[in-house]
Amino acid sequence: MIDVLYFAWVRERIGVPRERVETSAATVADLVAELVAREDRYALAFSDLTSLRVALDQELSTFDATLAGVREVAFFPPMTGG
Amino acid sequence: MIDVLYFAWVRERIGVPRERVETSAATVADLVAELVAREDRYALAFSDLTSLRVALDQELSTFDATLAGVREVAFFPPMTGG
Amino acid sequence: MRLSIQAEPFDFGAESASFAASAAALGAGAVVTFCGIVRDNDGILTEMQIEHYPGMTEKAVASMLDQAMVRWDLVDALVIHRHGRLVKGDIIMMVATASPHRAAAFAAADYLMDYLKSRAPFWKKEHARGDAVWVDAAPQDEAALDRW
Amino acid sequence: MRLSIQAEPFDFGAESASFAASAAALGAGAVVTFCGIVRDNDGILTEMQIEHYPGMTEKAVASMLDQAMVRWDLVDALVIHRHGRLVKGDIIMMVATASPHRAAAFAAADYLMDYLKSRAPFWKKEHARGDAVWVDAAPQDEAALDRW
Repeated sequence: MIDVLYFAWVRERIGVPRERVETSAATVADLVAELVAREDRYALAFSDLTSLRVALDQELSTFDATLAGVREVAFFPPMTGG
Repeated sequence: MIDVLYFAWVRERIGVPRERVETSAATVADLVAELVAREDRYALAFSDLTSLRVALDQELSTFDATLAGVREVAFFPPMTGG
Repeated sequence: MRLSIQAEPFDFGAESASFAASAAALGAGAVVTFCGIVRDNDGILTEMQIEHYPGMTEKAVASMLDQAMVRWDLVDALVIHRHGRLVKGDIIMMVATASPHRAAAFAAADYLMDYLKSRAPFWKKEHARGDAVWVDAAPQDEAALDRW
Repeated sequence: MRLSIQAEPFDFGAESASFAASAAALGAGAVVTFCGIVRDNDGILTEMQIEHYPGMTEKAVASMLDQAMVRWDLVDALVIHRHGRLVKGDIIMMVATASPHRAAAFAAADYLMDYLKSRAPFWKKEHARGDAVWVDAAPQDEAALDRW
């Protein structure tokens, strides 16, 4: 089980800010593939990975990163702070 | 007649903050030569022109500049504002 | 060194003054501050909503502050960043840096702003005329990181 | 745009706050401020005296402000600079710049500081242990002007 969080328009497209996901995905990309296969709202949210960022346990990471030992995955668009 | 002003250690070496000088010097350098010839305190203040700056009518200028039409000449060390 | 991620407004003047006073006591000769303000380019903005990622935001900003403190040997540094609802003219956030000399204070504040823009998990949404649009990241903001 | 060359202390926090508030009303999205503080490297400074050239100072600083306003298309800019007697920890001067975007506000404040350092007619004298020494201009301050 892993906590998956969504922010900004990713959250809006998926419809929830966070959920617990039962997965044996080895990498972030594998997890995304599992989610996309579930429902259209995930396919919509993940249609263009170049416009998405991912954080693993609150550190920026990449889609090819391993999920081994990770408790929290977050997906969001490029940040617009400041 | 021209007003000549001195600031910082130039003022201290010459001993006055300003004076009116009767001169027919054509350039700043000519004026400096006249002053240096007057008294040791001027020679001391003007001993190294590379460490001095000059302003003509309150605009930074150079030692080869003409004094034609100039009413106020100021001599001072490199500025240390901010 | 202090950071605050908060929904409440803050007093830019009072924060600047107390930062400068404490920096002075610590031997700083130069203080730089930055504040970001909600703009309304088209005169139609009703509000801005800033979402953030609680937990990660604090970690990311603390890491930027640590980097800046070490890299420029700062005397002190501060980040305050609001989230939630803001309106035109509101102060969104501020950065302050203190150093013996001005070049380090300027560079560190500039660096913190570049990183806050593109690496701290905040997202702005602009509400105008019944529409709400997520602000796109600007390509030049990402490119700005290459300066460091 | 405002400049003040004055002997009296000024309130950096209040000046920062009012500058940011008026800049916000004028559509600025970014405000940068700088303040310079009297340091005491060796723990022996009794006072600093700042001499200036009344008349030329105002003209020189006004010209720098004009240049910065035009070059970076600023919304507003401010310089306050003290002269006379100051002691350790006193705020000597401040600069503030306001612009729609942060890059211009940073560049303009940095530019103003470089020019104030080396082209505004101020001279600092440090008094310590009965000695009084005119501060030498730093070669890097002159070199910094080549950036612009």
